Amino acid sequence: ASTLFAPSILRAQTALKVAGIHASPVENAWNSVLHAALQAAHDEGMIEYTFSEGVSGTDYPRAMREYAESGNALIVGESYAVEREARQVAGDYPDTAFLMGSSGEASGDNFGVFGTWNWEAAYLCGMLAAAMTQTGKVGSVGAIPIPEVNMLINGFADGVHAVNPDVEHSVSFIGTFFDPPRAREAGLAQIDSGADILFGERIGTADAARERGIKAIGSMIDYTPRYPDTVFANALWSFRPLLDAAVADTGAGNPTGKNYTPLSLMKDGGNDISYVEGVAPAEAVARMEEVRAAIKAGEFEVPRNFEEPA
Amino acid sequence: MSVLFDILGSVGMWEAVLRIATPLILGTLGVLLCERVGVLNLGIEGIMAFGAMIGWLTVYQGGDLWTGMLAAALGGAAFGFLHALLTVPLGLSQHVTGLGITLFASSFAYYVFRLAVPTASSPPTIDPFQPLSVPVLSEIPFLGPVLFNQTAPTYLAVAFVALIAWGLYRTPLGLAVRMAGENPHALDAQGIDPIWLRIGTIMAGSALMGMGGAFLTLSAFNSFFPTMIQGRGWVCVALVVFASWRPGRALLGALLFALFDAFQLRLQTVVDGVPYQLFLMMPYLLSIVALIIMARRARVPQALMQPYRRGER
Amino acid sequence: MTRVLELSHITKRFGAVTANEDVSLHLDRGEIVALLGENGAGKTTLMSILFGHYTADEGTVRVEGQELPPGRSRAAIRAGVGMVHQHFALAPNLSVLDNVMTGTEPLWRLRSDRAAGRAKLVALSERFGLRVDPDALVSDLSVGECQRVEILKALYNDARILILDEPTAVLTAQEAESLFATLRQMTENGLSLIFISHKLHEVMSASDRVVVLRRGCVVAERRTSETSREELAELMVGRKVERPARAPAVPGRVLLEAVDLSLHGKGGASLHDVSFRLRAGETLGIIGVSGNGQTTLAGVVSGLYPPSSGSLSVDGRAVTRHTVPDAIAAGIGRIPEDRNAEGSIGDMTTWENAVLERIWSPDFSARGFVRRAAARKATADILARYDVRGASVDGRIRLLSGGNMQKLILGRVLEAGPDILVAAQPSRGLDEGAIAGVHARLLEARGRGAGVLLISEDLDEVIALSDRIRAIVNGRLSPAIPAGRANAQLLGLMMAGDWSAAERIEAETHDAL
Amino acid sequence: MRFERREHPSRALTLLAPVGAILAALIVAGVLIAIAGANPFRAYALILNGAFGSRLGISETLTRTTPLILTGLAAAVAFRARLWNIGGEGQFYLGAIAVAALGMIPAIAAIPAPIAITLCCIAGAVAGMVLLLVPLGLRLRFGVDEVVTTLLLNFVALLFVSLMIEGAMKDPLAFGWPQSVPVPDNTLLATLIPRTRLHAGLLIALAMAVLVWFVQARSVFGMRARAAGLNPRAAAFAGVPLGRTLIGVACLSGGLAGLAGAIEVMGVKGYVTTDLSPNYGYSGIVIAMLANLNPLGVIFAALFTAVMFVGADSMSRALSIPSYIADVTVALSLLTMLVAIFLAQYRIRR
Ligand SMILES: Nc1ncnc2c1ncn2[C@@H]1O[C@H](COP(=O)(O)OP(=O)(O)OP(=O)(O)O)[C@@H](O)[C@H]1O
Ligand SMILES: Nc1ncnc2c1ncn2[C@@H]1O[C@H](COP(=O)(O)OP(=O)(O)OP(=O)(O)O)[C@@H](O)[C@H]1O
Ligand SMILES: [Mg+2]
Ligand SMILES: [Mg+2]
Repeated sequence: ASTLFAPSILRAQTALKVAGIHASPVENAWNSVLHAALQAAHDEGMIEYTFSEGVSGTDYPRAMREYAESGNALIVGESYAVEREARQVAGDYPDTAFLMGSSGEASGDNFGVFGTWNWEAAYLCGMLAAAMTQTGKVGSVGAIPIPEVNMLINGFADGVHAVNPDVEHSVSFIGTFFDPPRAREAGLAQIDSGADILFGERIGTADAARERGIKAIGSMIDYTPRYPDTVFANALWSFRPLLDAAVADTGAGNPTGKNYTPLSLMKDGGNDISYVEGVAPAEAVARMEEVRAAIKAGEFEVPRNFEEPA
Repeated sequence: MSVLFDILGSVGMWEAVLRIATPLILGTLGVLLCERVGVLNLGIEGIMAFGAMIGWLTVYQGGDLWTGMLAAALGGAAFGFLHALLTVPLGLSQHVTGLGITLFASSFAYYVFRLAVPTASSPPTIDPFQPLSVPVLSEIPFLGPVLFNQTAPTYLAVAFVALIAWGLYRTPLGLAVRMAGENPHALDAQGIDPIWLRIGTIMAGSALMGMGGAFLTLSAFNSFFPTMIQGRGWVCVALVVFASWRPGRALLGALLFALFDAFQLRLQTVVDGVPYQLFLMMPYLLSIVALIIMARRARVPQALMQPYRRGER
Repeated sequence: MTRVLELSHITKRFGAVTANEDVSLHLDRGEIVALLGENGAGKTTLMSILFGHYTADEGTVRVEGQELPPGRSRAAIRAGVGMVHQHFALAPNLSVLDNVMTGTEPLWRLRSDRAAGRAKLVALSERFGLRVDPDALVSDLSVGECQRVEILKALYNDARILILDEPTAVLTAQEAESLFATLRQMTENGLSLIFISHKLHEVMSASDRVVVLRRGCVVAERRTSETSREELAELMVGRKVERPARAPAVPGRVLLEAVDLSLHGKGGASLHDVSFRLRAGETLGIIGVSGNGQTTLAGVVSGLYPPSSGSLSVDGRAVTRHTVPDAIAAGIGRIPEDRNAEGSIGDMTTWENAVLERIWSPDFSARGFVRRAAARKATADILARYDVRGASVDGRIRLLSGGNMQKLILGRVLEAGPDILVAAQPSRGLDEGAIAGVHARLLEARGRGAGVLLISEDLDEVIALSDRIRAIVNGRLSPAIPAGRANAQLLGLMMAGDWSAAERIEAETHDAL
Repeated sequence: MRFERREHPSRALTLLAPVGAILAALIVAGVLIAIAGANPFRAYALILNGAFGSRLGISETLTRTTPLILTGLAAAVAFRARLWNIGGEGQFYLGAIAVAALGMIPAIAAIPAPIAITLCCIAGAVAGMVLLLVPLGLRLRFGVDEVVTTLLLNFVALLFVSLMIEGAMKDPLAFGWPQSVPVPDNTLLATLIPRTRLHAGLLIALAMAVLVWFVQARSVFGMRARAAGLNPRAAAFAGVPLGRTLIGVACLSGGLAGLAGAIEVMGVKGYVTTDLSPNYGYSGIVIAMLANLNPLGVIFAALFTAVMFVGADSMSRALSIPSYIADVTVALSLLTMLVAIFLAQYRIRR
């Protein structure tokens, strides 16, 4: 864990002590979204942020307890692998607020949860992909088929099929959340089997695409600067709205034991597509923009499908 | 069935084989050297992690790619020296020291990495080795792109196989190395100090392991992150037994293992309903089967895992 | 005469033990010096210092007038010293040529000149009559051949001074004889030799001069022509030693009977239709060149492996299960061929080694747990009764010398009061004093009515201890001859597979089977 | 320079050496901490405080000690007999998944807790045994080196667990997250200190250490196992049934590692995931060696390792330095400890 050495004078007196516990290294896209948001809030003086990364399931509850005991007001992290124990810890420390990435429900007054819902953006990306494939085949590389990952990949596939039902979509899972070289190999395998647009739910996929000179779509964070000629669209997810809400609730003494996920919706600014102008055909972009506007206006709902994609 | 042939017939897969095999080739050669001189080196997993990190960091800080490779080799050698110091003159248990080195080298690598790159929000990247097409040869259909369109370190790894085979079987030094692994007393009786020879060879082997790790960050991929070795080092330890401690067979074993891996990744995209874990298990299970087949023919270095202390019985 | 080697005032201590104290020794060109002494007298240590394997605490080594730097084998080799170690220093997985060439070329040379190496090796082996196949794997060689490789290794390094540490301990009489003939020839070629041996007849026949060490000090130096076996034995041990004499046998009932025992493919040599009888109160000696099935025969009788066919009965009862505990329970006591590799577990304590083979008996365990007090008491008794020196009940057994280890093994076997005793190479590597002790114990067991199956390569020993003698050749047993009719020549014929004379004698003596 | 074994190492040295080792490890770790910009002396205080300074610290340290004792015993038992079981990690996971599988049988939830817990322990131990018997069988039958096979089987076991918790044993209520169905409440081990994770598994582990010590030091089996390990040829000559003895050793060793996994599920987590073990299996090997393969020593070696980790991990959070320092500190202290134990047994001579 490293504190950011922002000059403390600049910091507001009321800066909330917030701890982040990351199960993966903070380079992992998902964690990096949280980490970046927390860091930004720290730099703004809104919170005082410390974190641990690469915390295994066995150590996770201890880290939670330690941070709770050392006076953090809000603890942000992910309880996916430790749902039961995390709620137990929250029960043991009722004065600390918890905001956990979780597939489960909030619990008690102080255990809030959120999901990673950028599937709407993935749907929009799929629409672009369908218009661009030459081989009629697109591929996704995922981590492990858990509901949120499934939803994301299904969202992408639905977007593809909404534009062209004949395009084939294939998926491979790498069996772990963080192994970029493996994701890259999986991507290459997809390309070898004919895919010419890759949806990289995991980092590493775009490297395969770049190597073979095809296009790729990123997820969670903006991969375009990193792969300028390869990644033409990203299904972005933002943690800031969630964090701000939780910090506000904590600061105000409101109960935080609720589900913050809705703040991930596109209409709340929680997820969105970013794309490079001029790559996808103009009419495809136009059609996509229509749907995007509809989603934002609440007129169109992208289907949510948590089943493992075939 | 035809799907299988499609996969096996694709250039991409075979190209991937050589690429996936490269770190395994380097690591296996490293283990092979250590074991040939009589010392088990379970530190490989950590040494590869450190090599991956220090190689990448060197390039990230502005060094060129080959300087990165060199740094990885030196870093590997340094941990090899530590392992050698503990297992050779002190004669500590080689399993335990090796596991200790793995824990130390990997956590040290992550620590240094995090200190050097404190606030990354996506893994910082470098420009990795690019494939180097060998003129003319790479034009050969199928074989050309598979064999002659790899990155420089891959060619280097294959060259090391030949070099080490030559060294072990054709030079006086190689004979001494083999003797140290078979009977250090005999070597000592011929006036060569097994202690120094073992230390030196372990360092050389560990340097290769470090380079194997660096291949992952400098060629196979372009950034470093913790836990990236993912058991590749352990696989090398198995491959050496599979290879009966011979460099040529080590190359074969690494290629075979990589073949399974490349194949299963591609199989996954076309075969439905079979859990991916079964595919992932395949290389390990097949390695065990191979070990059973090879076990009778394998010639274990007789002094493997036996510390040599002068004048102690 | 030119003095080629001079050791002056060598002292060497290991912790509290002084292995060598103020030892001075010299060697002239073309001379053969025998170094004699009890187990642990410091012979190997002294030679190791000369060879640079150990560093002396005090004293110097000069070769041809030049002082050798201490602790540097390489310098010793360069100066022309070659050493053949007590325990072979060979790599079994490598070829003869590899073993010989290791370390002989500059390490950093890019190419090993194997053709030249082979030529040199072949030339040497022809010149000195030491035949070996350069490409054979050492693991495929017999002990005698290994010995030759060891000597060739030294010669290959252009040794002018050759040191042989117990070179004949594992050789047969013939092999030893031809070895000494070769050595003799070498001295004529200008080599000088020091050899260590416990076998007085070798010392008497092969050396020019004898140096006797006792407790690390030189106690005597004699020209061989001016001394006798008896004097040397006494000088070595510090008192008069005599091997015990054998009283006439009083054979009783048949204790052990083997009928058509065969065993194939157990790694070692196989057995073919081996039949013999062993009676109470007699010793049956089995002689043979190693590799002919002696070890296998001992193993079968000891319960280590079941025969593939044939039967074995003990005291009239057929043995159906061939396991070690069964053998021991049936009253078979076993003295292993190799006391370090087979007879003891170096890192276990003396008491554990003493009771391990009978740990299943109610004397030493109850309900799966070891009766430590009883076991330690029994061990203490053995140590006292069999005069095992240098051992403590709870100390690691590794620290025992060969002779004392053998006494302990004898103790643990004989204390169980076995009816049958299988003694394989019981005095290998032991000094005169220790041999006399072992022989006395074996005769004592026979005297109280046990049957002794003595398996040995030492003809003197077999003649001295046995009532009847058979040879084993290629897994087959020769006819038995009474010890009274045995002589070196007859036994040599028997070991070579020529059994006509033996058959005649067997028929004459009517001592069928 | 060479090393000469002391036949009777002095007691003072034997006690002082570990202290020196810890000091050396802390000095090196201190340099690394200083490089990260923190004060090493504060760090030392925080390590102690993190491991012992609070109810939380003590309970966490002991919670972590529990599986380490068991995997340490597993390695010690096997290594004594020169059975190089590097597969503790895989055996741990199989033990864990076996408990989860047993827990899925409805009848288990209906029987009294002590019986259910006993059954679970047995299931875990048997699963661990089976995984070690495979490589042992390969060694006895084909002569395959078990260092490599046990190592490889770790991956197979982990993938098997992953297969199970994503397939047949997946918890339908876990939101698709790959984890096993939780074990029934009556199989959960009692908490020793309220509002902490410390559970009755610690007592089981301690009891096992004493039991294993007794078996090793006093039983015929223990003596035979040691003999078989130290010199198989001589052991065979003395009538030790090598195959059977090794099978017994494998059962004990694999069983202990499997038990460790079972207890971790029943005491800490309640269900199985693929990150149940932060290398408990591998750490066990180092712990066994620190304890000189002595089962009672394993308790202290495990405690030491847990203290170093929990303390250093907590320190890294308190000082905001990279949390990897915890593993660095543990690794350093293990290595220096090994050297210290060696030096206490040998003297250096010129
Ligand atoms: N490596 C060693 N460490 C400690 N002490 C040793 C060592 N080697 C020899 N000694 C001591 O030196 C003494 C002499 O041993 P050495 O091996 O030279 O006897 P030896 O005369 O060769 O005996 P043998 O005839 O049985 O071969 C022994 O009593 C022993 O105490
Ligand atoms: N490492 C050691 N430390 C202390 N003393 C030793 C050591 N090794 C051997 N000794 C001592 O050396 C003496 C001779 O040992 P050694 O093994 O040479 O006997 P040996 O009769 O030559 O055996 P063998 O018949 O097998 O050749 C013994 O008194 C023994 O106590
Ligand atoms: Mg000697
Ligand atoms: Mg001797």
